[in-house]
Amino acid sequence: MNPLAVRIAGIALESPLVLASGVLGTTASSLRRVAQAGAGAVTTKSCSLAPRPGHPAPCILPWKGGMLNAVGLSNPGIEGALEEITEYRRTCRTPLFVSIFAGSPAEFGELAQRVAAAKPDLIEVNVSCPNVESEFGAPFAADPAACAAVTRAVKENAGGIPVSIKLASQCASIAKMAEVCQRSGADVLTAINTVGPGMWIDPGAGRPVLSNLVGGVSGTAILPIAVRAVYEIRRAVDLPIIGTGGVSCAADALQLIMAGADAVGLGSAIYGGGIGLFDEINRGLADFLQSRGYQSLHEVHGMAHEKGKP
Amino acid sequence: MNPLAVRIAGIALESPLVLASGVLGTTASSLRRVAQAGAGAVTTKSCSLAPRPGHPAPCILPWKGGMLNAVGLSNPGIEGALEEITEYRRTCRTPLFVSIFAGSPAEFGELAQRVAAAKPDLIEVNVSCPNVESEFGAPFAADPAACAAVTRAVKENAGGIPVSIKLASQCASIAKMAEVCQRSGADVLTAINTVGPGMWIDPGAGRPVLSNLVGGVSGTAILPIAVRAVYEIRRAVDLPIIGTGGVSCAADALQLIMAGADAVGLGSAIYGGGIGLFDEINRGLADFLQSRGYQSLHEVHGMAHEKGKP
Amino acid sequence: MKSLALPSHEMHTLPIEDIVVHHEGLKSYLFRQTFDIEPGQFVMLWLPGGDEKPFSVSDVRDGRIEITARAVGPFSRALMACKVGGFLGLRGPFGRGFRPRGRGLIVGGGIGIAPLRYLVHRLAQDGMECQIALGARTARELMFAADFVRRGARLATDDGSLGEKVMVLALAERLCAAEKFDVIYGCGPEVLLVGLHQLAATVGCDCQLALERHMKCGIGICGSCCVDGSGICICREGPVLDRAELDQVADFGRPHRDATGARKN
Amino acid sequence: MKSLALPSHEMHTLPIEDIVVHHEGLKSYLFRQTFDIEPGQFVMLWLPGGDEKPFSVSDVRDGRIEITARAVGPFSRALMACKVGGFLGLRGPFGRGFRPRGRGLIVGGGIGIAPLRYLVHRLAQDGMECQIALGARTARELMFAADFVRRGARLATDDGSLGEKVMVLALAERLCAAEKFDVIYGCGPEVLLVGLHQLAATVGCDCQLALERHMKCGIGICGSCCVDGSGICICREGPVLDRAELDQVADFGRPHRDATGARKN
Ligand SMILES: Cc1cc2nc3c(=O)[nH]c(=O)nc-3n(C[C@H](O)[C@H](O)[C@H](O)COP(=O)(O)OP(=O)(O)OC[C@H]3O[C@@H](n4cnc5c(N)ncnc54)[C@H](O)[C@@H]3O)c2cc1C
Ligand SMILES: Cc1cc2nc3c(=O)[nH]c(=O)nc-3n(C[C@H](O)[C@H](O)[C@H](O)COP(=O)(O)OP(=O)(O)OC[C@H]3O[C@@H](n4cnc5c(N)ncnc54)[C@H](O)[C@@H]3O)c2cc1C
Ligand SMILES: Cc1cc2nc3c(=O)[nH]c(=O)nc-3n(C[C@H](O)[C@H](O)[C@H](O)COP(=O)(O)O)c2cc1C
Ligand SMILES: Cc1cc2nc3c(=O)[nH]c(=O)nc-3n(C[C@H](O)[C@H](O)[C@H](O)COP(=O)(O)O)c2cc1C
Ligand code: FES
Ligand code: FES
Repeated sequence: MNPLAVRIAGIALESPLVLASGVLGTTASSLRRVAQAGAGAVTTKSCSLAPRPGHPAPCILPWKGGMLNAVGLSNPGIEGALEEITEYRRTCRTPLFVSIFAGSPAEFGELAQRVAAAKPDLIEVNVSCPNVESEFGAPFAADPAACAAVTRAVKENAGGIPVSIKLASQCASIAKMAEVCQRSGADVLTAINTVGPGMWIDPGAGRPVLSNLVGGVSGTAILPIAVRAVYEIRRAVDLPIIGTGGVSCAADALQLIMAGADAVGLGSAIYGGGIGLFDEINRGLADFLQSRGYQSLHEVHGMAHEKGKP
Repeated sequence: MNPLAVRIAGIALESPLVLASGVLGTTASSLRRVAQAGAGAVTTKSCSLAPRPGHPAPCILPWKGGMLNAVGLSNPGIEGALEEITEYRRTCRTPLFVSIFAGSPAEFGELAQRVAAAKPDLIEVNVSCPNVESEFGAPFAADPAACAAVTRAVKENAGGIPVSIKLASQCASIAKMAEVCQRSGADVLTAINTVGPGMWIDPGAGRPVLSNLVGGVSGTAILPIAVRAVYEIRRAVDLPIIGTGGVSCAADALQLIMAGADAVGLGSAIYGGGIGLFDEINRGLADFLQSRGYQSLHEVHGMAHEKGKP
Repeated sequence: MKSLALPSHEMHTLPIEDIVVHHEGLKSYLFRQTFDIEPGQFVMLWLPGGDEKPFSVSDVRDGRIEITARAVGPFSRALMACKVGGFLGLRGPFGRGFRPRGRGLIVGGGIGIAPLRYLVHRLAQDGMECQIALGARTARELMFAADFVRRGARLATDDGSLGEKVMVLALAERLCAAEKFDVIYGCGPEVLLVGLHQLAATVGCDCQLALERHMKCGIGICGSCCVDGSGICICREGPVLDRAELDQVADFGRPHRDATGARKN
Repeated sequence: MKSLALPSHEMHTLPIEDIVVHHEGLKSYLFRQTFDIEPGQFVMLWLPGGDEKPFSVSDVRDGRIEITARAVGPFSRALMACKVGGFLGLRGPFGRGFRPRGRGLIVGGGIGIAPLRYLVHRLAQDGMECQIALGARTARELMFAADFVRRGARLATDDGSLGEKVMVLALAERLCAAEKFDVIYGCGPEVLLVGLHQLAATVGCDCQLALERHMKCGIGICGSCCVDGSGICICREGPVLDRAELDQVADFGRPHRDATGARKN
């Protein structure tokens, strides 16, 4: 038996490691390559109804604590995305999660319906985008009512395909948001998206480096925030969690799993470790289980919640 | 002329570097030692009316991206703090900032009055502590009305001593908070406090390491968030800013200064660099100014806001 | 417990130390060398306050890095307006460059000549023999011609204003007919590279060709430079691919992707 | 542009490999050695799910680290309840240990004997000569006595149950009267250390004494271990201070601070 096999919302993964949305996730070819490198599932770059070129470079900046990005949700639009999904499906069996984003619940519903037709294994809903119907353009992820509306709209149109809502740490209480999503029909939760935003100024130029001035913080810098978020969500709801944020080694992945994550997203660390990281972390997880005499990941899942001596 | 000399709210500092509150700041002897190591000013650990032992260790945890702490605002109480302030004053001329925290505006006012009697150069108000009068015990730093009330209470009792409000990044808009503080009488703003909170789980033990389970994130991990916060505050108000968060080298300090900070706080990085870091960064700043032909820090202050080519 | 590697891609903001004007729309920029970079690798060049784009290095010598750029759009036109002393941001090195071995044939077209210049200098330094064939539309687009000719290069222009009036691919075919090479190194328009890839297959040698794809991050994260087929990142595993790697590029010589990630038609 | 150093103080969560029971309230714990640590340096010992406290190392040999603890309060009592195979967290090494030089006199009292045991082993290994004087309340509190006696140690107990019935300081004074030492190494109750500091001044030699102060972080951040006077951190610049450093400790032998940071009276 594969000790790393996990199952979320009925989807069987050979490894808990999931390629996070937005990283190497636009084309069928690169998704397939990551799948072959050892990912248990791959998530597409978030797609919208219309194509978006995004922000000009510099839009991704590695720095000593992690990464900053303001890619601006560039994507080929749903038409282009569907082509890639179909092509991926034709050539690769590793579960495929399709990420979507939109400016209103209605648009989210429309996108979900179109994506569902291509039969991905899961639809991941990126709610960290501005809600165009909100007075302040605040992201859905910070507004429980808006987040609930999006969750319902996607669920209604997903044709039975499991739906994950991707939560952000920038909200009053991520546990409350998780409860709202569960009540609104979410099957899975992904946490977290990027943190911040942050700014990087190049002292030599005296200017912010990102063309968008600010960008989301990811990578090592956010690991403890992701671990805390997953821990809080696990205490609040019993949905499966794709814990994401700052993972760059097996020990990091174990932190999220012990906090309560069923699967673990991997994004920014691919910069430092390449896609060989999937295999490296898989081996590290297997070694840990073996050295402690565990038969499978399930035995350590959520264990940080147990009271008393280890 | 000393190219690193700065002046905030009428206080002359020989260096823009300020020892951040909570780090080596409980006793007169350690504050003096840091001052002698090259800090332009030193801030005391936040003190409350009553003594507090704080949380047991592990309460401070360095990790690969920075630091986590849940010291629990341990302090000897105002009586003990005043003794140290008096002793520091007797033996050291480097400007002294005294940090205070309390559970209600009235208590803040009482503390301010007692602290003011010892004539520190500045009173820094730590509003990242739970507001006991709020329904949810939410921190003052996230609630504009509560923050305004604290600012006014401290100002009224500070006897003309300049007051800085220390803002947190965990609020809907740090620029709005800055405006509220300015309108309520703040003389200076300090930004930012720790971010998160975060959790660190030790995979070997399967347990969160901090005795308090979660703690504030500081150090390198939060640098881009601090830079962005200072940039936003500088755009919103024209108060002097003590930019704090993640600084561990001269280039980091320059980021905050170019974003609009008048002085720069230094805390967690003392772990990696020791108190020799003050001198090291001072020299790095002077070298940068010289290499670019600037006479003083003022010439680069806020320069990231200028439009067009550098 | 390995931690995230520190980025080797920090911004190096440096004054332009010198500019060589080939013509108003084709210039070389010299910077103090603050990091090592191999022929075929590239930097991300940042106009502070503006965009950042990939550029190869056309030479590294005497402690200076040289970049040669042609005006084709908004970014490169803004670059042409930069003056000596102005500050630009360089991040690098990015990607995998040429891996010299054996006897080489160097073939370049247009602005693709730039990285080959550094390669030629490096081969000469290492005492490795090579033949050179370069082509451009006109004489004024064929920068560094004197330097190359001194090293025995054959030249071709579309209008015959310098060297022969043939396609540079024809020069390359002629050289391959006359002698045996271990590797064909190439850079230039993709149609030329496709021809060189076929030529290498025909004569039975390897090739190392520098591809271009739309680049945003340069570090294998955004995916905008991934080729169809093998899915590899040109910014990280390229830009220089060998014959076997090129065999796996499904969109080699075919329309590839723009900033949205959609296939251009 | 230097970046924050990676912490050398990662948690090492290790099973207890063996326990030596001196008596029910005094035990030595053995762990696989996963980092280097010098005599006089300390670890932060974590009971997962509970507190973390500073402990010296009483030996490093055969790839194992040994810690010797005495039950005095809630934490150390919980430690006494741990069994072989149980996991504890060790972080370290912290602080600055002994810096052996010349001919040494080693003086310890009570649980302060623990780190001196490692020092004695290390000196023997390095072929450095020393005299040893140890004291405790009773024979059963004087752990490792046989080992020390084999190395020529003089022993003293308050009740005379082992060695002489004198204060260990008296033994030290007697040894200093008989021969000349370069350094007095000491660990134990602060009143003993004050006596050794005076003794060193009187006989004109240096001393290296391991101080204790309330510790929370162990890394020079929280300030709870800072001494009055020079203000140095015992966790970072200590715990072992030399004579000149001790001259600057205003609260040496006087009440020092508790967890709130207030001076205990
Ligand atoms: C690895 C690599 C090395 C290069 N080396 C050089 C060089 O040494 N000298 C030189 O002059 N040019 C070089 N280029 C091309 C250079 O990056 C583009 O010419 C430049 O970005 C054009 O920008 P623009 O705004 O002036 O033109 P635009 O009008 O924006 O674009 C013109 C054309 O340039 C290309 N281009 C634009 N943006 C990008 C991008 N982000 N990534 C890749 N291609 C882009 C596209 O083919 C586009 O059609 C290189 C490109 C790559 C990928
Ligand atoms: C550098 C150093 C090395 C030490 N090495 C050893 C050793 O090898 N063996 C050993 O048995 N003990 C050692 N100690 C002392 C040990 O840390 C304490 O005995 C232990 O923390 C007591 O905790 P408790 O909860 O059992 O007792 P408590 O009832 O909490 O405290 C009893 C006494 O222990 C001391 N203490 C408690 N907490 C701390 C703290 N966080 N930091 C410093 N002192 C504290 C105080 O003097 C206190 O009065 C060392 C202390 C220091 C500072
Ligand atoms: C370059 C980049 C692009 C991203 N794009 C998206 C996106 O399109 N949709 C999304 O939901 N998250 C996006 N993210 C967030 C990641 O999916 C992930 O939640 C976050 O980066 C934290 O994980 P990491 O630290 O492993 O990168 C992006 C992250 C990066 C670094
Ligand atoms: C151990 C520790 C204790 C702190 N205690 C306080 C405090 O008492 N009051 C306060 O306002 N900030 C406190 N802070 C926050 C710092 O003053 C500072 O705002 C934050 O750490 C970011 O700066 P840095 O990254 O340079 O540490 C503390 C930080 C640390 C690491
Ligand atoms: S340019 Fe981003 S992956 Fe290559
Ligand atoms: S124990 Fe925190 S500074 Fe020494």
